[in-house]
Amino acid sequence: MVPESYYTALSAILFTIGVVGVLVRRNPLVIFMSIELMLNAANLALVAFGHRFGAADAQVLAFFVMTVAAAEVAVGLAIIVTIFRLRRRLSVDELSIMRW
Amino acid sequence: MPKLTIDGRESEVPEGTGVIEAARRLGIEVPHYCYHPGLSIAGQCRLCMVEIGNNPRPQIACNTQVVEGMVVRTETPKVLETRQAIMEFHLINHPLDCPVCDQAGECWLQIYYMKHGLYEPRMVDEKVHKPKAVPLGPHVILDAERCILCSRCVRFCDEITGTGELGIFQRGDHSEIGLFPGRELANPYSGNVVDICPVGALTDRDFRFAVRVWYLETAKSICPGCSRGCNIAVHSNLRRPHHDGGRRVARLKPRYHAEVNRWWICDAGRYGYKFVDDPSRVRFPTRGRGDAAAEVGWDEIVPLIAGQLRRYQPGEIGVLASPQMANEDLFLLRRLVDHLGLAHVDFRVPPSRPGDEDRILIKADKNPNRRGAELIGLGPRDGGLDARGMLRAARERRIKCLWVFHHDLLASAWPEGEIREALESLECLLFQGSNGNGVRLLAHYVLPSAAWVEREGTFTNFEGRVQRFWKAVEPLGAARADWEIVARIGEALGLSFMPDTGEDCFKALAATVPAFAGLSYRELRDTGRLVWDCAGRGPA
Amino acid sequence: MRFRQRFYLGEVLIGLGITAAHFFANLGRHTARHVFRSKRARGAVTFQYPEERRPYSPRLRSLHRLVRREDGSPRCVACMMCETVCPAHCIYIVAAEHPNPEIEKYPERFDIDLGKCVFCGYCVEACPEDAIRMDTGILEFSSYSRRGMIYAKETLLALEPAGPDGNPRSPIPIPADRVPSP
Amino acid sequence: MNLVVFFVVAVVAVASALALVLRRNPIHGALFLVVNLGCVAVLYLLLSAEFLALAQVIIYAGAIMVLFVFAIMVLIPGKEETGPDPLRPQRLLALPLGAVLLLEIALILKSSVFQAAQPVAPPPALPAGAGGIETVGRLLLRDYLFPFEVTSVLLLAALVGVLALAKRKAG
Amino acid sequence: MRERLLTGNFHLPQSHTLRVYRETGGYAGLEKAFALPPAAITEEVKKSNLRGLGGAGFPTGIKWGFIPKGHQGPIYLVINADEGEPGTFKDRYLLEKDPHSLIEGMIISAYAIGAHVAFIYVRGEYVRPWRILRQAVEEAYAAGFLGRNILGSGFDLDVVIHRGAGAYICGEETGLISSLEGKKGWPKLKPPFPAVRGAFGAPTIVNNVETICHVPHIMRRGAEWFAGLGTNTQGGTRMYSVSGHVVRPGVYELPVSVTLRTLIYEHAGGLPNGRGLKAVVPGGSSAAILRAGEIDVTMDVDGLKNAGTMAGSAGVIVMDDTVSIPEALMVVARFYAHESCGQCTPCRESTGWIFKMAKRIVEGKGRKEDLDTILDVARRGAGTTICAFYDGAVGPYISYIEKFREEFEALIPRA
Amino acid sequence: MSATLTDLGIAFGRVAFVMLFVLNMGGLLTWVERKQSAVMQDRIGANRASIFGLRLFGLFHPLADAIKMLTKEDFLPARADRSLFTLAPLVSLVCALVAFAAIPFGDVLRVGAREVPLQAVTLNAGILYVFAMLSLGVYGVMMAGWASANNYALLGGQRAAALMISAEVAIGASIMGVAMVYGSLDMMEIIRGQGRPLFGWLAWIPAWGIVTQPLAFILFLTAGIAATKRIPFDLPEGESEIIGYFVEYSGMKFGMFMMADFVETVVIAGMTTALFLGGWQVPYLAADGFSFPWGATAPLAHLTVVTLQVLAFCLKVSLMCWFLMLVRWTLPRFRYDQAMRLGWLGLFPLSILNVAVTGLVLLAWRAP
Repeated sequence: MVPESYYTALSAILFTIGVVGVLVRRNPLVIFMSIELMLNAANLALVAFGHRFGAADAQVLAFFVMTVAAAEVAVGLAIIVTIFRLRRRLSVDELSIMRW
Repeated sequence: MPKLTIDGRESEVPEGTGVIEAARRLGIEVPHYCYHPGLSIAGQCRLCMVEIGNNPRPQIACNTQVVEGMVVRTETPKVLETRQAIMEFHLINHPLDCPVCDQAGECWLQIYYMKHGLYEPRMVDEKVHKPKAVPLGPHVILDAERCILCSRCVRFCDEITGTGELGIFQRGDHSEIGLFPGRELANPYSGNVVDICPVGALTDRDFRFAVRVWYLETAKSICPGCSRGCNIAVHSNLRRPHHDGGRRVARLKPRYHAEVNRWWICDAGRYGYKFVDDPSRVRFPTRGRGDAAAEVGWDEIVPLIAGQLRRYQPGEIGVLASPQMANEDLFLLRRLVDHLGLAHVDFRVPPSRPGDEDRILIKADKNPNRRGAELIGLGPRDGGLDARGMLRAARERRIKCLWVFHHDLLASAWPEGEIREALESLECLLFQGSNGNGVRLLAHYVLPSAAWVEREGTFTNFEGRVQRFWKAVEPLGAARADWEIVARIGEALGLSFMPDTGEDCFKALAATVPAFAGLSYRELRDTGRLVWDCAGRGPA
Repeated sequence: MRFRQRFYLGEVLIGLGITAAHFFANLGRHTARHVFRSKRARGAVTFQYPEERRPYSPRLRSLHRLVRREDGSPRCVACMMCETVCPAHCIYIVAAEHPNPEIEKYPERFDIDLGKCVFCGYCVEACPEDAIRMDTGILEFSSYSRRGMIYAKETLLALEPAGPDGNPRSPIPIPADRVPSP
Repeated sequence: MNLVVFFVVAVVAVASALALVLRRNPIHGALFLVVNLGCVAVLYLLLSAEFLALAQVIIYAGAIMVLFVFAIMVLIPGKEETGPDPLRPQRLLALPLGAVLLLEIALILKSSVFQAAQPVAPPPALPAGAGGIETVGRLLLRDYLFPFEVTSVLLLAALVGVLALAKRKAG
Repeated sequence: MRERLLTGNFHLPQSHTLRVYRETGGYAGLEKAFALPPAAITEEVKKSNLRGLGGAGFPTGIKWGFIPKGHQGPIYLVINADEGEPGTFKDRYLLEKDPHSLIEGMIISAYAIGAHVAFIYVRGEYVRPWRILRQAVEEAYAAGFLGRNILGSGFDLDVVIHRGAGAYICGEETGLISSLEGKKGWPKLKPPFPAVRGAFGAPTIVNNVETICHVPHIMRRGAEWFAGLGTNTQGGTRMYSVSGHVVRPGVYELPVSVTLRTLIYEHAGGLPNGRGLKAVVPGGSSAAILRAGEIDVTMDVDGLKNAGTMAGSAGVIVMDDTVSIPEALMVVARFYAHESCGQCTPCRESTGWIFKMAKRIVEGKGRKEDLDTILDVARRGAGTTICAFYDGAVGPYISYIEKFREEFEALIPRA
Repeated sequence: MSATLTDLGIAFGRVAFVMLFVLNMGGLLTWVERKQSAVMQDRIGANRASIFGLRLFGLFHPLADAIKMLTKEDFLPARADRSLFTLAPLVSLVCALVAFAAIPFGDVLRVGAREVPLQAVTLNAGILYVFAMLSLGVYGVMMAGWASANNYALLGGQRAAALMISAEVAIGASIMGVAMVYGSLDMMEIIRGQGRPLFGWLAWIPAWGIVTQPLAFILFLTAGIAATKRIPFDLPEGESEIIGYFVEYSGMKFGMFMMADFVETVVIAGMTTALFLGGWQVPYLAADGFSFPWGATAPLAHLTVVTLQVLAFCLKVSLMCWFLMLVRWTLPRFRYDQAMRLGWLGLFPLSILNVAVTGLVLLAWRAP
């Protein structure tokens, strides 16, 4: 058996990498993917805790997270593509266009 | 100045003008074979028939002089029918060998046949056979079967050169062009009979079978063979490089200039282009003398030469320009010479044998641009040495670096041994030229110049006429126009003036040298401009 | 489109039915032919190419040949009509003076780069001397190199026209780079 | 056995996550993220959450990331990160920040999970097939029915939003 | 008694000598002429309706009038004795039998136009006439009729006899001039006409031997008398050379108003052996042929012109019914093909071509389109050349075929 | 210890059978593709490759192809992404191969005391597994499209992504109906469920998926063909227009893409068989032998029954393959927009409708 703490540790590492990715990168697509990575890490921790306490609810929660992620990605990508169409460039700095 | 109407268009021409010439001035082409504006009127081909006034029969336009109020019609049904009939007669005994005929493609028989022919040949009988492939002289071959007996060649030899080698022999349909017994078509203008022959009867032995004419490209140019500066067209073969043994320039043809050469060119000039594709061409810059010579790139040799020119005192450097160079080259060279403060500059080197000269075109001075060199001022500066003096000084090792353009000094009028000694004594001998010669073999650095057909530029002929020549082919190897080479070296030596094109050079020349003032390539057009009045010895 | 056809499925099924019917019918014919040795059943219209040949049209344009004079020299007069008309620029002729002034010139070199040739037949049409023909019936020529696809005058002169059955009478010329090394 | 699998998978997961952040090429990043997601799916399997593992693959890898890759292919971003970066100092600040964050989490975990968790007796293992679809399904459609339906509304909203964004250009 | 101006002395022995000529009144016209100013002589000749008898039939006086008035420098008179037209041999008789009448005519003519040098261009084949003429000229020089100050009139005239080399085209006036100048006998472009710029660049009058021989008679007996001998448009008599299938071929001097039928049946004695007449060529080979039924025409320039042919050199060639017209055409075509000078393209090329076609037809290898081709070629070429040679050739080409087409067609094998 | 070894051996055997079956079918399909199309089109088809003069109706052509592909130049475009370029065909092929693992090819085989399910991997969400693996295959295609540095390839990759998403939605939704009817996501269970007879007077008909879920069958088959990227859904290739994602591939790398196509065909055929055609079921064959609806029985040994079942499965898969091939060589291709419209406006709503109707029917069925 693998101790659940290992999973939480791994989750922490992945989450941190995700955070750094969001901060460091300029490409909105990559930033987006880093966010996915963070969500994923959170899911992992969730499932690990669920396993630890023998509750399947965690999985349901994780499933909801996935669903939300899917919705978020769809909208996010649509925005990025739209901005790219407008600006012909791809950088988070361009996102300032979204201010009104 | 009689007024006349041709095809409904009014025109006024000088007294004594033929109808055919009057029509030509209006841009109306009356088909003809025997008529040539430079020759007397023969009226033999009978093709130039036009309707004149109320005359019931068409008249030949070449022999009819215009009179006041004349009404000429060149395209009436009657005229067209007559032309068609005459074309049929012309072709009755003309062999159907256009495919093997060198004239095909520039043959007036073909052209007019396509315009005015009957297209339904009715002649089924054996044609008259006459001699074929008869050499008339060193440059011309006759195919009597193809001859339409327009007699232009006969008249040319009678009237232009006055040599009268050719005649028409036999009678009726057995008539043929031929040499008078014991004669040979070897006058210095014999090639012109090929040009004026409207069909393939007279062909050029030099050009025969080399390239089909429809593969040729044409560029306007000036003959570099002597100081007459005959206007020519350079015909180059770029599309079928496997033809003509890889020669790019296929032939030269004269180009009409009313005041310089009219329709003609001498044989020396006509066949004088061979050096362009000659194995002796300098293709790449080299450094090192004799066996040590090694090819190098321009980027490598230019700083080396600049270094050499910097190394010596101005008094130790001599420059020997060439009247073979274009005005642009000479001007840029003068700029560089002035920039470096050199005094020993000259361009005059006497040839070993004086050139021949006649009253028609040929001039004794075999350089195309001596007048240009004089006007631009490439003679010795104050206290500077002339060419001979430079070589003497070289022998005495007072001049250590000599830059020779084109000249083959060893083949000049001066004693060869003395010159060789002088050249061998130099510490640095630069040779710049299109073809190798004795000087090249002794040179420490060799710079390949583009031949005149490989670049554009201007020459100033003996009477002071500046005439433009255009580029016909790409330079061979790494060769560049002389001015370009001088410009690159000048750039390395800090010369500020940097032209991009020959036209830039000429602009600067026009702005600097008074004789050329106000000139530009646009201004020169095809016919050039007189800048020096020879009689008055001053600007025209 | 009719209403029924808008439901693609029905049409699809009909189509599948047709092809399936073909499949089974042909399968039966093949079986009859191969298993029951029936001569008549033929499940395919295929010609088994190298063994079976479709007869060539008499107008077939095949490998070029140069027609010879009686003395064996080329009939070609090096007029360059074919070289000029060739849309693929695959003919290379160099002319030279013929000793007989009636003939004027002959091809010192006459190469056809079959790697470029498009077999349009314009050269044959253009030839005023009927000196080039595309009637050898040879179609299967090949080479391992581009150079090998250039057929020289001598090779082209040696070729014979196809026989009355349309089959080549000359062996297929083997380019130099395909000659087996000894 | 499972431990070995865990470590191998964990290392791959961390490596691919790092690669995602460090690789310039977004396509590579996306593919590494797919690898990472696959690893996490394997970890779910180890945690006997079979349904979630498959859902992870189907939804994340099969749909979301395909969408990502598709978007990248459409946009073909190439040089956007090679030019001068006006915010470079700020971005470099992320590294120490990340380190601090990692440290913080590590400390928290150390204090809470590792300390407290250790003595806790192993919980009653999930009933057989707990990670299975039945369990999850029952939870989803009974206990969490409302959130489940809300999710579908959320998805619908996202769908409409995306269509609105995409459609505008066509007009 | 019919007037025989030119041939009147032919029957006298030694008629070619100065002695006989003077005895019959020769050189009398000359004295009369010298008494008149030159312009008056030209007027007289104009009034006489004398027309050129070499072939073209151009009024002689008018031709003389073309000499530019007040011209400085030499003017030449050239006598065309290059009698090459097939079927014509009248000048030969004149040269052989009465050369002095030519010389007298020349002196008067030269005086009239102001020429001091006159050339006689004698056909190369005429060796005997040439000898006799030379002798006559020497006699005239000796008698002071030629040379300096003729008969004390102060008029100088030198005569040069030039022998041709046997080219038919040198009978054409400009061709003759070219030949005289030492060049190839090629006709020259007109304009300028010889009367303005002729031999050696000088104004030149070229006249036929017979024409010039008439001049002394006009001088002697007056223009009115001379004009009265002929028709309204042509004065005097004419020498008709009759050859072919007649009983008495020869030269007959008759008024131009004589009809062809009279000439053949009365003077020449009709056809021998009772054969039927098939065709007549009335004016040398260049004239269009006439069928047997067309011979009731007067033999003057205009009469024959109206009959669709021409008086030409008045050489009448009679053909009986044994003659094959296609063969005759072939022979004529060969003559023209052989004699074409080769200068103008239509003539040079088509005479040879037409001969080849005619020959093929005669050999039975004709094609049915050949006849129309010949007609078309002849018509298209007519009038496009420098000289009248081709127009002369076109006459027989067209008339032979048009008038005897069925004979030609009979020779052409049916396809 | 020995038990573990035996287990391992059995597991290996299961996997090996599946691998051999799939790979051989895939290889054979290259031959079938040529021959079947030829027979359909009145041709002969490939028949030249021979061994010692033996031609066997061109059966050696797949072998010859393999040799050819292995010996051909392995070309790498100058600006290609080297690693992705190499990885892409592998991903494609492996995903396709692995997908088959969850498809059972027979019932439980009893060897001594052991019960061996005839299935490479036993998963209680087997359908989802196959589904997941199929969807991963598209990465290979997209990677290839991207890595080739070729616009046509990129276009092919993009089309593949779009097509895959639209196809997968339909596949997933149509499977749901089946899962609802048989109440499981486990393939084995679903197949067993199909062994039961229908109700009432229709009891002589086995309750195969094609009977209970006819609409789902059509939808699944259509979407499945789309998932194989073959005609009529060959937009990623579009050999008449863009050549597609593998335009830059040569040699065995190209061969792997081709193989992946055929393996996917086998997988779809296997899934169709398992979900709609009763899997390994033989009508009226129970675990102990045949028992016909009219009462007759023919008891059979366990091994015979299992063998019959496996053979039945193989036969059904082969027939499906034949059918898919028939479709591929009959129908014209869809244009990109047509395929998208079909997927999103045709298949997807219909499958949702199918789920709804199935649910209602099931509710109505079970309510009383």
